[in-house]
Amino acid sequence: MRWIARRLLHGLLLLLGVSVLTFAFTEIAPGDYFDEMRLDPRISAETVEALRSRYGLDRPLHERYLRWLGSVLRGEFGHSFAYHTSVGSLLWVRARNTLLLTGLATGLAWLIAVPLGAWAAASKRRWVRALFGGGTSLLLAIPDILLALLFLLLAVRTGWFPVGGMASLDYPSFDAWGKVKDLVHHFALPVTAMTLATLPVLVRHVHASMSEVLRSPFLLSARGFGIPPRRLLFRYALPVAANPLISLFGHSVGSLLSASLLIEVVLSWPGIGPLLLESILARDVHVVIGAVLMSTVLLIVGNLLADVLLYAADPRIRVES
Amino acid sequence: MAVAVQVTHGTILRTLVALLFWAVFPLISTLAQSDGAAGEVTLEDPLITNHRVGRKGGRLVTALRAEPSTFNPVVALNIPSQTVIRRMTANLIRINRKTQETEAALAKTWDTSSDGRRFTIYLRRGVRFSDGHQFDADDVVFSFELYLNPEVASPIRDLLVIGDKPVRVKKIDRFTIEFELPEPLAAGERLFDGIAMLPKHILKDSYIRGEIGSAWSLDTAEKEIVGLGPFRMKEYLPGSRCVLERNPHYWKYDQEGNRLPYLDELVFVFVPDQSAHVIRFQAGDTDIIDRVSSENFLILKRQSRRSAYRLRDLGPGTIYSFLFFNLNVTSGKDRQSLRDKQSWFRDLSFRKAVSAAIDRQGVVKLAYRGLASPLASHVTPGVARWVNSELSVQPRSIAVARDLLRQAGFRWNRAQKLVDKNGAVVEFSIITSSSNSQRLQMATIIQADLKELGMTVHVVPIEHRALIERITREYDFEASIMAFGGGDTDPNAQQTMLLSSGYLHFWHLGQTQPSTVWEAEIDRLMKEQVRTIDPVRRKQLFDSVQELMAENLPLILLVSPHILVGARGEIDNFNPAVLEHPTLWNVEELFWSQQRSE
Amino acid sequence: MRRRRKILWAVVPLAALHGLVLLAEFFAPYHYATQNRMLPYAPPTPVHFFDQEGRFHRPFVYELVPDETGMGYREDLTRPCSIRFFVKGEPYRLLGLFSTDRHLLGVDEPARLLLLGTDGFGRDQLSRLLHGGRISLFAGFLAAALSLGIGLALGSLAGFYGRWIDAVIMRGAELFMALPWLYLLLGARAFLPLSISPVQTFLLLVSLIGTIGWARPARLIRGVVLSARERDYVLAAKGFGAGDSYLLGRHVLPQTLGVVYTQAALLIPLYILAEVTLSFLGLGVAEPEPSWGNMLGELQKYHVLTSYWWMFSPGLVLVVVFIVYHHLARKL
Amino acid sequence: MTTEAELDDVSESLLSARGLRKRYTRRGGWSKPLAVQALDGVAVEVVSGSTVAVVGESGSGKSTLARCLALLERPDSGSIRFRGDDLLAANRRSVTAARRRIQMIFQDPASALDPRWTAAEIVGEPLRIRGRERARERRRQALGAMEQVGLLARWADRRPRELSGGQRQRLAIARALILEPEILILDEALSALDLSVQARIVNLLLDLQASRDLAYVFISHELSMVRYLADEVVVLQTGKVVERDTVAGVFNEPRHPHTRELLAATPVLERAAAGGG
Repeated sequence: MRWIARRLLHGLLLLLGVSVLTFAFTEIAPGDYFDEMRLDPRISAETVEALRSRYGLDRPLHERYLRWLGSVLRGEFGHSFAYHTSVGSLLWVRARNTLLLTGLATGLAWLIAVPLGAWAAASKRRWVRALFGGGTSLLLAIPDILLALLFLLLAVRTGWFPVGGMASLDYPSFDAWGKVKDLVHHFALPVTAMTLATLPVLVRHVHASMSEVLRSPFLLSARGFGIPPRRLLFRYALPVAANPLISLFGHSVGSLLSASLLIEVVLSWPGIGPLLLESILARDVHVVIGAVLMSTVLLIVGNLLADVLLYAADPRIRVES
Repeated sequence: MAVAVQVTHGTILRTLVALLFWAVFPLISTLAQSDGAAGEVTLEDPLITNHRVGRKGGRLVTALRAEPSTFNPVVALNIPSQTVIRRMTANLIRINRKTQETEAALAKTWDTSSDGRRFTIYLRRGVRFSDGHQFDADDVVFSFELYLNPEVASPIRDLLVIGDKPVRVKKIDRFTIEFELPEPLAAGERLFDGIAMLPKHILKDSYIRGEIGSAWSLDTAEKEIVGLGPFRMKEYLPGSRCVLERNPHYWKYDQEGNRLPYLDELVFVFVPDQSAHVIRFQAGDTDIIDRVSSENFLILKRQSRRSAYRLRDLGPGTIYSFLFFNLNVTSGKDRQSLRDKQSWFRDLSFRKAVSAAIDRQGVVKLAYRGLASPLASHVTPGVARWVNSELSVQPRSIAVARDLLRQAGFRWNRAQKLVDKNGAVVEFSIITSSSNSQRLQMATIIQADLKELGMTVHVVPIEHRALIERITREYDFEASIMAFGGGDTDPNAQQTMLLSSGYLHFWHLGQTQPSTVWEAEIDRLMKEQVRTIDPVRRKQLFDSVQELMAENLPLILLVSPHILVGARGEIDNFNPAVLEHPTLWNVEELFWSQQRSE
Repeated sequence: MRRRRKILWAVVPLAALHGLVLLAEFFAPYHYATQNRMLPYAPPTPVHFFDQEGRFHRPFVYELVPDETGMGYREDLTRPCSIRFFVKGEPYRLLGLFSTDRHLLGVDEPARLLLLGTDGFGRDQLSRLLHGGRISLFAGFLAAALSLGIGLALGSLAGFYGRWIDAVIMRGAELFMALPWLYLLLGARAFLPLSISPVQTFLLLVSLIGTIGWARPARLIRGVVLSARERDYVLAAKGFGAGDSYLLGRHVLPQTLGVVYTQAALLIPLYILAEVTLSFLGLGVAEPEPSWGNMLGELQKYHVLTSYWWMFSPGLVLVVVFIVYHHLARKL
Repeated sequence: MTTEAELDDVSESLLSARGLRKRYTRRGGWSKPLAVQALDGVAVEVVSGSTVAVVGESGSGKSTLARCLALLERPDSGSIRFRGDDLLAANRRSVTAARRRIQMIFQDPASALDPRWTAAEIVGEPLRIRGRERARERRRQALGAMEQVGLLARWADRRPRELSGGQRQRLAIARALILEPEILILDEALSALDLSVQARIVNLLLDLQASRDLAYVFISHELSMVRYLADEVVVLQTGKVVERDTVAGVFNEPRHPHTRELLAATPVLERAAAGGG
C-alpha cells in the first residue's frame, strides 16, 4: 500500500508539472480570450481592458497560476471566461458524455477483440489469417478523421441514423422501451466509429500475445493431454497471455478522455472534445487546463489500474519482491 | 426495478408538492395582492401586431453554431448567447429587422426633443415579467444603472457613453422615464434596441453583492431566469440543447386578441459543426436554418424539390469583406522591412492597381458559388437606405493596373517580377483567419490575381486570436483580409471604424491627429452627421464619406455574401431579414400552419 | 529469404510512390497552383476511345463546359482532343536541376486533362496530389527521424545508465506525453516571420512536432536497452575490457534496431496524418501549396464530402500508403 | 570449519579473494526495500593449473562470487589479488589487463552470444576490443581458437541460432581462450546442456587445462561433475563458506550438515559422465 501512496504522490507531482507547463504554454500562444471583443464595433478598447483586469489577465504569470491553484483547492478548477462559471461544473457533464461514448466503445472493442484475436491466432486456415490480416491492416490504415467522415456520409446518404446529440428531443416522453431504442439509435454511429477506431490495435495485440502463448511448450503439452480447443484457448492460453493485455487495458483506460476528440467533433457528440477545441481557439485558458488535467488524471489512474491488475493476476510479481 | 422505484418516488414527490402548493396557494395570492396593492395593473395596452393570425401550438427547433456561454444580457457577447437571450428579453424600442426602422416595443410611445438629446419614454402599463411580476420604471432605471456602472464592465456600457459621458436616466412617474444624452445624436432612439430590460426583483441581490457578471450563468436554475421576451427558459442540457417555453405573460397580441407567441416551445440544439447543421435540417431534426454557407445552400436547393422546406436568398447582408494594407506608424528595428514595404502601401496608385487587378466576379463564383455581390462601397446593397448608389463596382483590368503601377514608378524585371523605384522586388504577405475558409479562398484568388501583376504574395492563414493581436496590438502584418458588418445599419455604428481615432480604424490605429487630408475630411463629415437630425442631409454627408473611402481605398472592397436561410414549408409568418437575427427576429409571430406531418 | 520477399512487397510500392512524387512536375499534367476559374469542382474527365461515329481513335477527351443548370458540367462533343505523351507544357526545373517543359501526359487545346477532377479553384487534383505527396511524405520522414533520433538517444541513455538519469528522463517523458502541445504550436506559428514560404513554415512546425514526439519511442527503446544491457554477452564484452561506448554501439543499440524500424514505419504515417490536424487548426501547409493533409481537410466541408467524390482521392492514397507502411512495420 | 588463517600460507596462488562482502538492496516494487546479503566474508584461493569448485544451492551467492572474481561486479568490501596485485585498489589499466587474464563462461550460451554476430566475429570480439590486430588477423586467430575447441572452420560464418547447444558453449569457450587467459570462471557452464554434451565439454576442459596450465573456478549447484573435475571444493550457504576441502575430503567425509544435504540430493551420475567421456 505504501507503493500505491508513492505512485499517487508521483501522479500528483506530474499533475503539478503539467499544470505549470500548460500555464506557461498559454502564455506563448498569442492573444487572449478578450481579444475577440476588439473586433466588435460596439465595445471600446477601455472596456476590453477593464474586463481583462477583472479576470486578472493583466497580472504576471506566477500570480495567475497561484490564483488558479487556489481555486483548484476550492474545487472550482478556475473560472471559464466564456461561460462565466467554474470550470469544474462545465467539464464534468461533458466528461461524463465522453466517458459514456468511449467507455462503451472500449468495452465493445475488448469484447470483440479478445475472442476474435484468440480465434485468429488459433486458426490454421489460410483464409482466416488472410482475412484477419487484411481486415486489421485496412482498419488500422484508415485515419480516424476519414472514418468519422465516412460515417457521417453514411448517415447523410441513408438517413438511417441521427447526426449529433445523445437522445431525441422527445426522449423524456418515451416509455422505457422507446428510450432504449432512442438511445441505441443515437449511440450507434459514434460508438461504432469509435469502436472501429480502437479495435485494430487491440486485436493485433491479442493476436500477437496469443500466438506467442500458443507456441509455448506449456500449451503444446496441454494440447497433448487432449483438452478441447476452445477450453484450451480461453481457459489455458488466455490467462497466460493476459499480462501484456492488462498493460494495454490500462492504456485504454488512460486514453478514455482523449481518444475520441476528432470523432466527437465530426459527429457532434456533446463531449469534452468540441469544448476543448473551442476553448483552445478561444483561449479560454482555465477550461483547457482543466481538460488537460482531467485526462492526465485518467492516464495516471489507467497506469495504476494496470499495475494493480497485473499484481492481482500474476503471482510471479509478488514472489519477485 | 430501480427505475420503477424511482418513478414511484417521483410520483409521490410530485403529489406531495402539488398538495403543498394547493394548501399554500391562497396564502401566496393574498400576499402578492397586498404587496402589489399600490399599483397592481392589468395589461391595459398590449402591443397589437399586424400579421396573419396564426394558431397556437407546436414546437420549433433550430440549431446554434455553439453553445450559449451565458444567459445574462449584461455580459453576453457572442451570437449564440444573444440569440437565446433575445428570445427571452425585450427592449424599450426595437429596430424592425425588415424595414430597418425603429418601432415601439415596451415603450408605447416616445417623444424626442428638437435637439435630439432628450427622450421621454412612456411604458406600456401592466406588462409583467415571465414570472408574473409587474414591470415598471424602477426596472428600467435599475437596468440602466447596471449597464452603466463601470464596475460591472458591461460591453453595453459603450453604447450608452457618448463623447465620454454616460446617458442620464430619470424616472418621471411609475410608467414614464426621461433619458438625456450628453451630446446630440442623430437617430439616438436606435440605441434602445440593444438594451434588454432586467427584473430588479430578481437581480438586485447579486448586483449589490457585486456578482452580477456571474448571475444567470449556465448553472443558474431555469426558473430564476426571468425576462419580458416571448419565451422563457424551461430546460438547459449542457452540451446538447436548451428548451424555451411560451411566456404566459407576454405583452403582444394578434388582431384577433390571441396572446402571442403561437409556439409552445422553442428549442435550440447546439451543433458545433457547420455540416451537421445542414444534415440535421435536411433530416427534419431542425425546422429553421440560418447562416447557411453558399455551398450548403446549393446542396439544400438541389434537394428542396423533393423536400418540404423552402430556401430564401435574402441578397447581400450588412457584411463587407475587404483587403487592407498596414498603414500604421511602426517603430523598432525589426519592423524595418515592413516600413520599406509601407512606401508601396501608402502609394494610392499601388492600392488602386491592386484593386483593379482583383477578380471580384471570380471571388463571387469560386468562394461563394455565385451567392455574393461585389462591392462598390463599404455600405452594402443590403443597407438600401444608406448605400451610395452612385458608386460602381470597379471592373477588373490588368492593363489599368499595370498603367497605374508604371506611372507610380514601378517596373518589371527580366523574370517579370514587379520591382519598385529602388529595385526592390514587390513581395508581401496577406494574413487571414485560418478558421474562415471563404476568406482563405479570397486570399488564394487574390494571390493568383496579383501574380499577373508580377507581385509575389504569401497567403498566411493564422489562427483568429493571433490575427487580432497582430492587427490591433502589435501592428505586425503587411496586409490582411477581414470582414465587418452585423449590428445596426445606421452610420453612427460605423464611427469606430471610420473616425481616425476609432479603435477599429485598423489600417492606421492610434492616431491623435488625422494623418491624411481625406481622413480628416471623413472625421469632419462623420462628426457632422451625428449632430444632423435631418435624414436627407445625413444621407448626403454619409454619401460623401463613402465616396472618400472608395477614392482612397484604405479598404479594398471585395464582396458581400448573401444571407441564406431556410425553413420548413409549414412555418407561417416566416419573414426573414438580413439583420440579426435573420429568422427568429419575429419568432413570436411564427406558427405551424398545419400539424407537422410526422 | 521469404521474409525479405515480404518486405519487398512493401518496399517496391513505396519506392515507386516516392519516385512519382519526386518527379511530380514531370508526371503532373499541370502546375499545382494554376487556377481554372471556369472549372471549379469539375469531375474527372472521361477518356474516350471511340468517337461519335463509333470509330476507334487514339485516347481522347472532350472539353468540359458548364451545363444548363450552371452547377454541373457536360462534355462539348463537337471537338475531340487527343491525349498525347511528352507534351510541352508549363516550364519547370526537374529535381531542381534540369529546366524543361515536357510533361508525361497532355491533351490538345482547348480541353484539359483532369484525370482526378478539379478542386474549388479549378486546379487539377492529380497534379496537386502528386505535389502534395512530396511535402507529406517528407514531413512524415522528417518528424519520424527527429522523434526517433531523440528517443533513441534519451531512451538508450536512460536504459543503459539507469538510476537518476533514468528517473529524470522517464519523468520527463511522462510530462511530455501529458502536455497540450497545440498551444506551443499556435505560439510557434506566431513567432515565425510572415514572409517565409509556406513550405518552410510547415517544415519548421513539423520539426517541432517531431521533436516533441520523442517520449513514446524513448520509452520503448529504454525497455529494449534495459533487457539488452542484462544480456550475458554484454557482460562478457565488459569482461574483455570493453568501454561504455563500445557496449552501446556494438551490442545494445543494434538490439533496438528492430524497434526503431517498426516505430519508424508506424510513426511516418502518424506524422503524415498529424498534418491533417494541423490543417484543422490553420497550421497546415498554406495555399497555394498542396499537401495530402490540407487536401483531405477539404472533406470537412459538407458540400465537398457529399457532392464531389473525387475529392476523396487523397484519403484513398493515404490509406494505401498507410497499409504499405503498416505491412512494412509488421514484417520488419 | 575452515578459517581464513588456514589459507594464509598459500602464497604462490594465482588469484586470491579475501573477506568478500556484497549486499543487494532492491528498491521500489511492492514492499519496503529488501536487502540480501549475497556474500558475507567469502575467501577463495586459486592455484595455477588447478580447479576450484564452488557448490551451493541456488541463492547461496555462487553467481555473485563468480561475477566478483571475474571483476564484472565490485564487492562492497574485501580484497581480490591477482598475482599479488590488489585489483580493487588498482588503477583502470591494470584492472583491464587483469580482466583479460580472468575469463568467464556463462550458464546460458544463448544469452552469452550476440545473436547478430557470426561465430568468427564472436570468437574474435575480445581481440577487437583490445584493438591490436586487423580484421583478417583477427579472423585467422578466431579460426584457430575454434579449431582448438573442436569447432569446424566451415561454421565460422554461422550465427549462434544455427549452432547446437554444445557448439555454442564451445564457441563461448573459444572466445574466452583467445586472449590466452590464466583463469576461467565457469558459472554453471554445463547445466543447460544434455548429459552427453556435458561430458564432452568436461573432457574438452580437462584437455585444455592440461595443455595450457589453465586454472578453473567451477561453479555448480550439483556435485556430479565436480567430483570428476575439481581439485578443491568450496561449499557456500547463504553467502558464507561452510566447508572447504579436497574433492576426496568433501565427498568421502563431509563435515558440515549442509554439505551432506547437497550430497544426498545429487543423483549418482558419475557413470554417465565417465561413460560419455
